[in-house]
Amino acid sequence: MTTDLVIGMAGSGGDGIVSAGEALLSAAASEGYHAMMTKSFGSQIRGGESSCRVRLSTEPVLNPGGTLDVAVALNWDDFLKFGGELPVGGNTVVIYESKTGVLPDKLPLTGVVPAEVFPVPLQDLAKEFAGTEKAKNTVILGLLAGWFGVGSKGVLAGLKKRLAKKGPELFEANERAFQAALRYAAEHPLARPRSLRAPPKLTPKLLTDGNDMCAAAAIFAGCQFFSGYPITPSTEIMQFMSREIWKYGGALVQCEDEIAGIGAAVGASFAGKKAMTATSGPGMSLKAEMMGLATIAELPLGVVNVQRGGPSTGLPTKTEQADLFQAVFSAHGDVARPILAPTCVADSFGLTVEAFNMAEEYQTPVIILSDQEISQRKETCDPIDTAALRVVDRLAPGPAELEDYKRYRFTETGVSPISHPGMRGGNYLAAGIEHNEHGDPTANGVMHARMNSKRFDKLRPLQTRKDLFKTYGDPDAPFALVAWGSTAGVAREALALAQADGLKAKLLVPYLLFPVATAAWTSFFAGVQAGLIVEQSHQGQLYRLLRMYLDLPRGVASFARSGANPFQPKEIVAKLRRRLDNQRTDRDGQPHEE
Amino acid sequence: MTTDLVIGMAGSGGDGIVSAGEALLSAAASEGYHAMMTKSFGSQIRGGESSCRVRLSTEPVLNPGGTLDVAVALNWDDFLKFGGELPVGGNTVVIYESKTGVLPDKLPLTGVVPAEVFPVPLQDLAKEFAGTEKAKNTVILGLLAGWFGVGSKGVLAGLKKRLAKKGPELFEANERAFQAALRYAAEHPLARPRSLRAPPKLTPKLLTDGNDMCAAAAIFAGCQFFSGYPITPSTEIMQFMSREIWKYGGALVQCEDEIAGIGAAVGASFAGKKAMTATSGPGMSLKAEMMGLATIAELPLGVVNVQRGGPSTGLPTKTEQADLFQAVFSAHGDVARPILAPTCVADSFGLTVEAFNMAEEYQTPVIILSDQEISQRKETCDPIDTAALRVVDRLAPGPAELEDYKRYRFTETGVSPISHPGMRGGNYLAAGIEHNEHGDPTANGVMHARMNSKRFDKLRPLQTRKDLFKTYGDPDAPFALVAWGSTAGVAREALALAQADGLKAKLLVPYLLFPVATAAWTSFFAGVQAGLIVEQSHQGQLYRLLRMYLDLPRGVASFARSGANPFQPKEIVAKLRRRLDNQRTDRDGQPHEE
Amino acid sequence: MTLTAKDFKSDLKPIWCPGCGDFGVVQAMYRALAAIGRPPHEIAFVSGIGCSSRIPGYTTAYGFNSVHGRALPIAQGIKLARPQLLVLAAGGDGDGFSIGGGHVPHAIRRNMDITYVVMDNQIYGLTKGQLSPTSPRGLQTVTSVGGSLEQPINPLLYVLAYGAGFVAQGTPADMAGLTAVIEEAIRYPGFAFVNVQSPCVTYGQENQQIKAHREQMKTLASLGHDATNMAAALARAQHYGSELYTGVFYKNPQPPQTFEAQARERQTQLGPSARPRDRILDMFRQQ
Amino acid sequence: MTLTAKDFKSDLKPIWCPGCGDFGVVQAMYRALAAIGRPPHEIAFVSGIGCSSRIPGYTTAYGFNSVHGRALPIAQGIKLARPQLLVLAAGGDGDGFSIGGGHVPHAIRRNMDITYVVMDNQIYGLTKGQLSPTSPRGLQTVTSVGGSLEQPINPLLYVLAYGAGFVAQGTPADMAGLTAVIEEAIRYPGFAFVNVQSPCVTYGQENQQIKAHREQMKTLASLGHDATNMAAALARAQHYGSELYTGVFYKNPQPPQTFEAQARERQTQLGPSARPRDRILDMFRQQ
Ligand SMILES: Cc1ncc(C[n+]2csc(CCOP(=O)(O)OP(=O)(O)O)c2C)c(N)n1
Ligand SMILES: Cc1ncc(C[n+]2csc(CCOP(=O)(O)OP(=O)(O)O)c2C)c(N)n1
Ligand code: SF4
Ligand code: SF4
Ligand SMILES: [Mg+2]
Ligand SMILES: [Mg+2]
Repeated sequence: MTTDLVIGMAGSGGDGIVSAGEALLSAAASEGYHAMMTKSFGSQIRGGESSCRVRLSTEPVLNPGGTLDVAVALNWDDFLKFGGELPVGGNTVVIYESKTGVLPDKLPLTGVVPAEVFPVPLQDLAKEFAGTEKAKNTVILGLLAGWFGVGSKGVLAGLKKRLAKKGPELFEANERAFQAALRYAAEHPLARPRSLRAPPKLTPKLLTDGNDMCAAAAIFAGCQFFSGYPITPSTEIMQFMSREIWKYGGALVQCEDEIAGIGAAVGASFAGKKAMTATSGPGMSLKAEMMGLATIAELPLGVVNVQRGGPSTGLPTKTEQADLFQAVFSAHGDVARPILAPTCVADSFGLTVEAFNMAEEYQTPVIILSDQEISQRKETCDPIDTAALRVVDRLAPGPAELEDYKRYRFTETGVSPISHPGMRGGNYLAAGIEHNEHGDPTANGVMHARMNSKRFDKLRPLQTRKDLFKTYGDPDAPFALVAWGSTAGVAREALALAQADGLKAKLLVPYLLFPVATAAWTSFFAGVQAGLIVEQSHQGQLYRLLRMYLDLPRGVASFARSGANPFQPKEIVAKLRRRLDNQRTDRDGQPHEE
Repeated sequence: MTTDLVIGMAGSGGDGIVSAGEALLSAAASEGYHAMMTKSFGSQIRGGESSCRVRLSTEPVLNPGGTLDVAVALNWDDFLKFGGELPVGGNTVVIYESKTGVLPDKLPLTGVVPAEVFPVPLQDLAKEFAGTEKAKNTVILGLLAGWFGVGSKGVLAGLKKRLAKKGPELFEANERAFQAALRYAAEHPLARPRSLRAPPKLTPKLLTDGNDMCAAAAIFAGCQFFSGYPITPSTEIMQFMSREIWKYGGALVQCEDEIAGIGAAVGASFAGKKAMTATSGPGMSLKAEMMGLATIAELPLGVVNVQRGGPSTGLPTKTEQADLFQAVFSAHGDVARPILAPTCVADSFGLTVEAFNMAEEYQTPVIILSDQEISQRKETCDPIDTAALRVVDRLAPGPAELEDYKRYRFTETGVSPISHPGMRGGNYLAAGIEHNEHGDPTANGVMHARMNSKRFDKLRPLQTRKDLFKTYGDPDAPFALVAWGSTAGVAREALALAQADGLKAKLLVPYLLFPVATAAWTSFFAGVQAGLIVEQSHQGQLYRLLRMYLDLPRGVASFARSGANPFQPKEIVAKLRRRLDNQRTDRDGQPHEE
Repeated sequence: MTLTAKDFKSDLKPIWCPGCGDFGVVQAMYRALAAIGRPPHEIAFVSGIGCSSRIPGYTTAYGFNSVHGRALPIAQGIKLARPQLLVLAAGGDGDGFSIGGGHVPHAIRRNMDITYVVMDNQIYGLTKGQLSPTSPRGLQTVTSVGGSLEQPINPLLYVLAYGAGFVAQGTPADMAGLTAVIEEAIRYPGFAFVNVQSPCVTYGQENQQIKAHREQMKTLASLGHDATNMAAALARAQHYGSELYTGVFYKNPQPPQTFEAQARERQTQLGPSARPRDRILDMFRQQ
Repeated sequence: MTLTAKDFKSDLKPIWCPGCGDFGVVQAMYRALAAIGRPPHEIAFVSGIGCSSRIPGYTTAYGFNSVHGRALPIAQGIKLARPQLLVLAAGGDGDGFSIGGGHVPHAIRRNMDITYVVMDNQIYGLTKGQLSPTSPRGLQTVTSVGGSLEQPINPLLYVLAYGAGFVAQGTPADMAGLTAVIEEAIRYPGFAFVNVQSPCVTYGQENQQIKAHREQMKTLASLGHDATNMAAALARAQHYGSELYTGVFYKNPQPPQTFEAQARERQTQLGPSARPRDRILDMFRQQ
């Protein structure tokens, strides 16, 4: 019996590998497991190689996992194209299509001897019992149910529901294929059985991906306007909105480009509505000028950047965390805007609500800096208590204020009550030009300095926010990890590993990346002797950003590498260990950065 | 007698104040003085208030100066609109139009008693001797010549040349007005004479502004392509190119927007030509995506950003240094490009040539980060020895290499020989998508990491460049100033003041802002106890940038404020002093940043 | 309370050069708005950047003097977010047809009820006299020292090709006519475009000044032009640059439904199927 | 050495879906280029981003698969920098007329000798099936779940209004015709536009597939269309979306001078007045 199972499958586009994964995932969710699924495709638009990884566990799943427990290859050519994304190890059970003619002891896996190998006549079983090759993926699901005890109930229930419209025959054919596979598994038992333990209790789970979660949160937070331009891997947010936003009295417009995408949202915000745009790196680059406009005009705005591999078009379908610098610094002039980064599907909800709240409270664009992995992976989540979440609306001017309305009145907080067209007496001129308190254009240096201060000072309260940080492990531990975004899930597993390994370590996961909340960081780093800031970018962007505002302990270094090369918990621990050794031998030197 | 004279003049648009300034400037240049002129206008497009400051000296002029030695007001309303830009002090000689009816002891200058005050019937003198009010500005020039000994020869010689085409009458009328003013000055002598000393020797000077200097340098460096979109204060670069580039076999296209502006230049560079675009903050924001494309495609490119007040449209006619973050960090993904900042008109030449050389050598866009003040102020410069400057061309593949050409071949330097369309055998695919050595698209994480490393590593040699830094003062001094761009000229004067004041201080002026050349910085900061990084931005952007890559001495702080509020040498010294005091009383605390 | 032109004039002093055509445009705007009678706070007036784009600040409406070329995206966002507002957009020839040119066809095909006024002076005024997309071929400016090498664009023909429901032209040389077309444009229930030949006295060409306009002007009405005839409109529009026609080139006699009206329908239709906001997550629930 | 279609085919394996119309387009391109006879290294082929924009990589020319919507600015830079090159640009309907739509009129009015091929499939292929600017009104896609609310654009009418000297349409359903218009476009000495109805088999509409094209197609030649008649071209172009006309809509019988030819003239004329590069600073010398 095991508590955690990582299954990787690959085939060619028509093989239905991904829908098998989805069926397994939702079966597992309905059976009460925690589960996560990621997909990966070749560059072919259709019909190329495709793969998925499904991780199932009785404990919360923090990341897609490393080496596979179970590898399913519909053909070896396709499987091998995924290389490091589907790593087979000495502990892996390999299941593959026997039609490939590959002998079990001649698998094309260099330097690896899997634990067990099963060539299975997948296609033949499908044809024989379901009457169609297409049922291959149902056969696979049956095998997985038989060998690993996952989805034995859920898969068929799910299939029944999904195929309901197409008449009973199709379902029955699939059911036969499934049963046949179960029998096949029973007849060819694993040498070392490893069924997944039953989940401790059956809590009904939510199942979705980061993009849908983010879009749903926006609606919850009161967003009534979406405008944007499609781009992988953020398009699903617009697609969700296209289905849902109308229901909430809102509207959506697919714009001609990303500039218009944010422009229309800026207009809607000026008109007094909560508005949102979503994009990925290239789109963010195009939105830079408008971000600056929203900043100087002090207009609330939710802006999602689902990071993918860069620079330029880069690696559009792979994840990376290299847009942080852009998030913080893009647009000319002195501009600042809050940057929030979710770390998984579940926390995308609360964090998106937080982003809309911040936008409204501080009258500023806020960037939700997601990444491809979070946004497109599907995950089970425990139910979220929406009643515990507050929803903030922008400060409106009172009747007295509207008698002689100053849109940009200097206030103690730096936040001035904001009107919108339609509000009598609130008339003002919004502009990209520097302005005085009334909003009238000015080129006066003194006024400019005061307005700059106003725009920065109003964000000050964020610097003392501690709630947007999570610490794991012993708060007094001398060894530290920091990780953000999708890397946080790997780091949490690394922390557990390190602790199991006897290391006194802790982990900080920041959700608020900018402004740098010095209070939270300083208290975390107090007493830290050595540590790593782990992130998927070439430059180690968070590490550099922190240095701007904090004096990091000398032993804290960057552990960063380009995207599309996911970290493994083990290597993080190994790196941390090496760091400690360096610290000891190299007391007086400069900190080593890697 | 004096060695330095700061003259400020203001009037309304039609008064010819600015052309008076220009005449004085070129007269002074021809007489061998060092001189500098800045202009400032009201928001009115035409016919509003206008002003200029002219600083003349026997020594090199480093900045436009502070409190005026001579103030000329054609009318007080307009003069006062310039406030802090034309400060009158106890040492100022005030000359104004007596027609204004203002009494000499009732000047509308609060809290200031100028040294001497001369109401002069400027208009009447002009009418009487030249027959037209328009000669008012010639009268002013005559007065300045009479009282301060500047331009007595040069002004008339210049006028003669300029008016040559319009027949002798016009010149003669102006000559009469000038002479009358000279007599007027002789009849109303200064109580405390302060003629400008004659220049030590008459070296023929160059006279121009930063934009023209930059454009001329581009041509010198071999630039044959310019594309861009007009924007203040960079448009003069395009305007220069529109006159000149054709002569050098080059071409110019005024594009429909800044994206096309850089796009066409990227195309020209791909085609093997040295290409350039120039813009200001808003334009840079729009170019972000293309900057990333040029980076990943490894195409040389000269990009000028003449900074103006931001964010957004901001203060288009005022200077600021707040686009540094944008220069370094804009565009998504891990990108890096060299950033060079000139500090005056003269060094704009060599630095622009350097920028083109770097672009060619490292196959990268290079940003020339100028600012409104440098770009639009006119300055005398000593002749530049162009023979001492090298011009670099990109590395071309040899015939052997073209047999099996790999555009992005991994080399030791990270620089791969580059072909261009028209070159047989060099055919390749340039792209924004990540690529392998051949240029073929890839989504492979390992290849991505290697290519990222290549793109960053090739810039490494820049980190050890020391020639792009200038140190002033005692290299071992414990107190330090750092200033870049147009602020450097003020800092140089501040250093002199500090030294005269007995402070052991030095100044570093960096021309290469990014990559942070750690060697140069570290050696400058060695032994520094306290210091200031002086810059015109709200955030203190260079200070923050340095912190990313360097451990600054604890006593080094940021002295930064928003643009359109120029620093004065005195206040820099005062701030440095306060810093030292803080250091002394507050030994164990965190460094104070202001 | 009836509104007069004065009610739409703000206290901000125009930065325009004395004699600039834009003074006439803003005057015509005041008058047209007075005739329409919506109070200023129900009007949102968006522009980009340029001399002309200063215009919203000179009115008492809610103004948005945004960034160069982006008036239309912002205006559409406003209109779609709050359809009951009267939404105006304005700017220069460069703002609208150079940097902003990519937004025009899409604004038109979306057909929101927005009136877009371009103040066409065939030059870049604010940046001091560079080539504009409507500058005639061969024009010498500071960025085209030897003369421009490009064919100018034809804003009237473009917007007709884009399918605009209302296309007109005016000049401040004929204030009554200008006021009338602006008013008619605002009243047109859909996207309306007005090209105003608004002279730049400082950088503009001699033959593009008010005086010249008075001589060149031909009202389309006087030519018997049928504004419901698209082919005739296309034919007349081809003369942009050589003839100064004023009045309405085209007005769709059967204005199609606006985007915002369709949006409203969709909202009404789908609204009842909305889950309560605080139960939106139920859609992700398994079993 | 005469060149054949094969000489223009690269080793890169297309990522296109089996049956995608773009296979036909690249084939036609190979053949047209072979007929033209310029060697691959004298050709620069620029595109934006999209399924269709992958096309330069599948040829042996110098390719530039740039960023979304920016093929034309880059192509113009190349052409002006090195006029002797044969410059091609290509991309999708979204690339060309949505995000890149602002560049089209200006590329056309500059009139460089560039051939621009739009592979129009009325959908966003690469991003998996969102609305494109040429998608018909009411089309249901993942971003227009209830059906699109916008009028589609008309690429043919637009480029005619922009003043393009050569405007044609083709479909891979007629390979000979497609090859012929591409070849003729390349031979046209000025900016040439070819709209290719290139079906997306994966996300496209049923009635926009090769089979349907075969039935819908009408060659303009068979209709007696006079390609030198602009009014006729405008009239025919109006039917975009309802009729599938193929062949040349318009070809200017008197092609105006190209931008690069004028540039060459200017260089020749001004060259002699150049100061030597190393003495350029003399222009700033006082006395
Ligand atoms: C992104 C950006 N690019 C360029 C500019 C500079 N700029 C301001 S207005 C303008 C053009 C003005 O011409 P037009 O739109 O015709 O308006 P006009 O001043 O003639 O009324 C330009 C290029 C800018 N502010 N922002
Ligand atoms: C700046 C930017 N925005 C968006 C995208 C995402 N994107 C890539 S291709 C494309 C549209 C594809 O449609 P089309 O141009 O019609 O080409 P097709 O794939 O249909 O051939 C989009 C939106 C991008 N890569 N860059
Ligand atoms: S520059 Fe021209 S457009 Fe601008 S305000 Fe002056 S006259 Fe009007
Ligand atoms: S998605 Fe459509 S356009 Fe893209 S390759 Fe497939 S068939 Fe062609
Ligand atoms: Mg204009
Ligand atoms: Mg398409």
